[in-house]
Amino acid sequence: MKSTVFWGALATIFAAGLALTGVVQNEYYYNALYLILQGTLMAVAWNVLGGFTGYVNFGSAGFFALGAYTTVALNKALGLPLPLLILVAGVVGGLVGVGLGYLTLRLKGVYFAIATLAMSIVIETLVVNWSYVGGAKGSYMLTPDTHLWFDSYIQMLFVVMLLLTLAAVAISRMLNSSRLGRGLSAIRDDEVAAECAGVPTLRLKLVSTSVMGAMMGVAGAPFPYFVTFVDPLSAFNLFIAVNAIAMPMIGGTAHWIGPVIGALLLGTTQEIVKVTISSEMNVLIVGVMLVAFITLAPQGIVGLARKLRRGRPK
Amino acid sequence: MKFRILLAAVLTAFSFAVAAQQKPIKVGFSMALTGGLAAGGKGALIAMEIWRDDVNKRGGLLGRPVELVYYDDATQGANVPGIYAKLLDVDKVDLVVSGYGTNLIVPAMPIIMRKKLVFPALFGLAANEEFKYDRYFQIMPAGPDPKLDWSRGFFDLAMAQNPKPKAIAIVSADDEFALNAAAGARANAKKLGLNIVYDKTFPPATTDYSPIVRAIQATNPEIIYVACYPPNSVGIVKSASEIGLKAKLFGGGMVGLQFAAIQQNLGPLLNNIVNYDFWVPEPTLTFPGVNEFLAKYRVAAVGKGVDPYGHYLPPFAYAYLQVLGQSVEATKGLDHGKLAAHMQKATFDTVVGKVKFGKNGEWATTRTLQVQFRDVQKDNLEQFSGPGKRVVLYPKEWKSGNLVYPYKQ
Amino acid sequence: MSAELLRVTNVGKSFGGFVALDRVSLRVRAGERLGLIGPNGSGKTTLINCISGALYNDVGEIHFEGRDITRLPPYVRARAGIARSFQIPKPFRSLTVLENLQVPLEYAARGRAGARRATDEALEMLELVGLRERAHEDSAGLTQVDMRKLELARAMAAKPRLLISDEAMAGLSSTEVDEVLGILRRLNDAGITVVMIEHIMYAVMRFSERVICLDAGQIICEGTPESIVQDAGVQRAYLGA
Amino acid sequence: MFSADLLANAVVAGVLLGGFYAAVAIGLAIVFGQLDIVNIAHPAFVIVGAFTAYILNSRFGFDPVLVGLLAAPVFFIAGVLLYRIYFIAFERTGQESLSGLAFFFGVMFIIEVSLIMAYGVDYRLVQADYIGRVWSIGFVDFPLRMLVPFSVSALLTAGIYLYLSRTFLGSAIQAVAQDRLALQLMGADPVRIKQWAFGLGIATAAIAGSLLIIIGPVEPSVGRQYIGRAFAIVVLGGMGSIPGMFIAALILGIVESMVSTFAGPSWSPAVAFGVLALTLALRPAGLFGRT
Repeated sequence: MKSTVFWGALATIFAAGLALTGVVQNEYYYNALYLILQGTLMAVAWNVLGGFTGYVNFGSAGFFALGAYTTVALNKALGLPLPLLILVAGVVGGLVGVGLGYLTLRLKGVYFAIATLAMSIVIETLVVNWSYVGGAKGSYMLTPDTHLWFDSYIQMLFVVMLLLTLAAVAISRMLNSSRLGRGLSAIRDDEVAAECAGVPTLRLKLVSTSVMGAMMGVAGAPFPYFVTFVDPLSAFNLFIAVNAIAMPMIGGTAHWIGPVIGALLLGTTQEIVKVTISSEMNVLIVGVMLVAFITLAPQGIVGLARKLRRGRPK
Repeated sequence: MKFRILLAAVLTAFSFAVAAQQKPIKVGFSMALTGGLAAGGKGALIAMEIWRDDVNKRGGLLGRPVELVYYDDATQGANVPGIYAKLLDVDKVDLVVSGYGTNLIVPAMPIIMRKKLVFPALFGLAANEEFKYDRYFQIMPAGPDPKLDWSRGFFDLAMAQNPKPKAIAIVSADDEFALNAAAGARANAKKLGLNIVYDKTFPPATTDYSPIVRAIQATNPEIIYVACYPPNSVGIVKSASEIGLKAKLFGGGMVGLQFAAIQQNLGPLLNNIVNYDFWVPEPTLTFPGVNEFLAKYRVAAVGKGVDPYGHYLPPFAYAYLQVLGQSVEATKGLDHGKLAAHMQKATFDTVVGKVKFGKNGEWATTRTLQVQFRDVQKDNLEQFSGPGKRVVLYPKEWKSGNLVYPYKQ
Repeated sequence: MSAELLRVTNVGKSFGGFVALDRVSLRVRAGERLGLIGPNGSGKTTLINCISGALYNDVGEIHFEGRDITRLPPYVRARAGIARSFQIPKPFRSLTVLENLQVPLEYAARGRAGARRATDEALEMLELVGLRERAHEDSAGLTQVDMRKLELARAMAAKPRLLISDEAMAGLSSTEVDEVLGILRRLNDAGITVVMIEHIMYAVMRFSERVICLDAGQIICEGTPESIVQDAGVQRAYLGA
Repeated sequence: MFSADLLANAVVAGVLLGGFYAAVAIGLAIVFGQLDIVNIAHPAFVIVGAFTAYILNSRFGFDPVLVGLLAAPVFFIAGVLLYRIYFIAFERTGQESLSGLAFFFGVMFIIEVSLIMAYGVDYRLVQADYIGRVWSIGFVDFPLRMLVPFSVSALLTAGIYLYLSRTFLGSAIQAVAQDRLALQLMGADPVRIKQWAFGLGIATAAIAGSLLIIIGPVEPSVGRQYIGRAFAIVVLGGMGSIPGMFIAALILGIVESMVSTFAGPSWSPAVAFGVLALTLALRPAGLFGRT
């Protein structure tokens, strides 16, 4: 995709989002869209490390919760405004991401994946035992009265989330289709060979883990305002981690557009299923779609499309 | 065509038929039909459907049939705001009630408050403490000061003994409900000057409870207050029996001991445990309508994977709709301001007895029961359907027996 | 011509109890063509892993152009001018053939690459190894032979001063071997020092100015190709005695 | 509050708990440790085992352990079939690492939701005579509810260990992981060996599940709690070493029990996973692994 087309598309989507808030009042749609966007942002974030760099993170929910709890803690301590909270949550997520990046020095493949799982559990235990942010009891976040020129707070949150997601997509595209992106791909394919080709693998991996961590922290930051009540159960929800993996896998992990497609497809399906059939089906759909896609189309929708375009099945 | 008009004219004479033809009154809510609280949520839904059928059989509300509109929140708070937004903006429901449990009530509050709706709520512990919303009405009979009232009876019973016990252990699971219950117990204990010798929490996903029970025992408490959810309760009761836990009063805030399947499995291990409850089939609590309701519930519950007797939550799920329905009839309309004003001052006759709300939307007086398990036999489900197995000790007006003290296994 | 490019001093490496390299010392002159031979498990690959930085040696030092590189990470060595190919080809499987060359051009050779576009240079190198028409194919789909060529081309794309070729010719036909030898020879003519590890004796003998033979982690002899063939130790190491 | 009595009982409780953990982890020690297949759905199979025990126990009064043994062959077949799918879709095409992981993730969810749809989310329990009984030696108690799972697990571990080290197929399984050449020399087909081993790993889940439901109530998603622990144990035990796995399981059990008794139970998960993270950071090959 050409750069001008890409930026034009982003601007159009954002403008459309803004226009929507002027036309549609119905809060339900903003709630649903918010969750879909949150999923997209998480999927894009996961893919920076998992897709581009080849390190599987099972602990996405931990990073998401870091963002959410940064909001809770700082709101309580200093009463910071939302943009600042998002910024700090990004920094916190990024810093923990750097820590995770150093783990890759010693841990590859499955070991790394398990370490992220362990890390998420350790963070959760810390939060559970940290009474300042409510511990296991959870914490309330009263919705602020101000919501700029929007009709309701959820409209504003939706626009904020849209902006964040578009920014993440832009960053992800930048990482993917550049010299940096080729370096990350080289790491994913063969770390030793990458080093020998002059790729500073540790530095690139640190970039990758910190960008992922920051994006996930950012994704979690507005969450307390969205649900108004955060407890470890909701913030460290396994479903968040699963979606973050499933969406890119379904969409295709190699290309930046993959997680976006996967997230829109899976996220929309989930929101529809939620209000039509039951939520058991919701989980089942994730499971079945995930299994079906990776067995039948291991390169995801993007890979499938590419194959079709080339017209030679392999 | 003529025939149809004629028929319609004839039928208008019957309110039932009118109800059937008029636009229904929609009651919307989210409910935990999957996820951690689904067992309770499904039982609540059965009760709510019984209420709908009962009301519609009598001709509906204001002559209009009642329809329930609900979505599964999957026991995930993040789903709740969207569900209520959909109920209100897309489904255009007339009335809303809450889902089951604090975590699923609270996320609905902002939107409900913004639209100034009456909000009868189902089993949230002190869920209105932060919001202080004046149209929130909690059907769970915790009492005006929910956290303290939750364990007040337990402590009153202890302090009525001679000699008065001195040392107490408080242990709770790391989750929202249990920690609040434990915080209330802690406050009560401090107020009474008890010596808290053990005060710790444990992860809800604990496999083996014997190290915890043993550590408690090592501090030699006379009273042990436990707050936790069903799997923890089962583990703790089993470990306590295996280790031979010695205490004078044991129990308090264990969720799960109210459910028939768990009662059947634990059997005699339950004997003499004192635990909270909200309704038990004791003669002092046979309110008008409750037995009829439970009979219907028992039939409806078969094969649904819910509690077969439904003593704990379902009567209250029925009652919070009764409160709403009675208010609609009393105010003859769906004006939320009038409904709220009525709920704030009226006393309601429900299957769980007379209900009167206090200022913060909680029951004006607590009816958190403390019951003691007695003569429980091994592997017998039927025994819990009737009286005598869970004797009400507190509050005094509902008392059906005396405390066996000290606790013996 | 006699300036020293690489100096390996007393380098040792062991895995658990197994001593893979036992205090090996050697020097490579700038512009030299050095052959490295030895039976399987003699420590050849371990040695070049230590030189390229894929492994760190337990003892000893490695100097490149007079600079101590013993503890430097591989990518720094690559940027300093050490490039290698792998015995088992390790292409970047998700990238195209062309992109495989872009990686070293953009990283290892960065700053030394001149103003030309990386893709043009990469295409040129592919031309050289005969992979030009496959430039836009997925590297994962290449044949074994083409993968070996790609492996070599990728090492070249790092614009090295020292190129270490680890069995680049295994499995190639004799005309292909000659082709590869020609490429290496041309690189050498352009001033690049080449260390070649090879089992195909014909190739080693034809290409090398000097040959070093390793066995059981030690250098057992060193000399011109002709003298090496005569060496009793080499014969014992190869034929087993 | 520190006393010899408390200490002894904490250690015993930890050993018993760890023994049970070993039953959950042993299948993974084979499948993940030996075959390098990241079967994250293993705990979900354990839950299926627990539900099988529940159904046959509540309907016919069968002893849960007996059910576990009876169900093991069925699980074995299920494991073989699952491996066929896995092999065809991933191993054959060299996609196993990332896609394989996601595949088992999906399988886990499908199992979990299917169980929920069939049985709801209610906690299920079993009845057996030994549940609730205690053997005491001096001041140390051995609740049979924990001792039975420990013993069955110890026997299972010993059995698997002997099987792997003493039989032809067993050594072939170990060769699959370590020495492909030896495998070829033995004339064994690696795919069939792996299929057999995977089936064996899943079969142990039937037994582990029956032990789980003896210890406490089970609902379809409790399996998730054991994912981290089971993998931690296999990694700590040195990937595929059966004795190492057992010792690692005991260590984890003892650490959790000691923290619960003397520090505060709410810290036990952090300590347990801290041990894992530390081990991974300092000694990735595990406590007993080959370096």
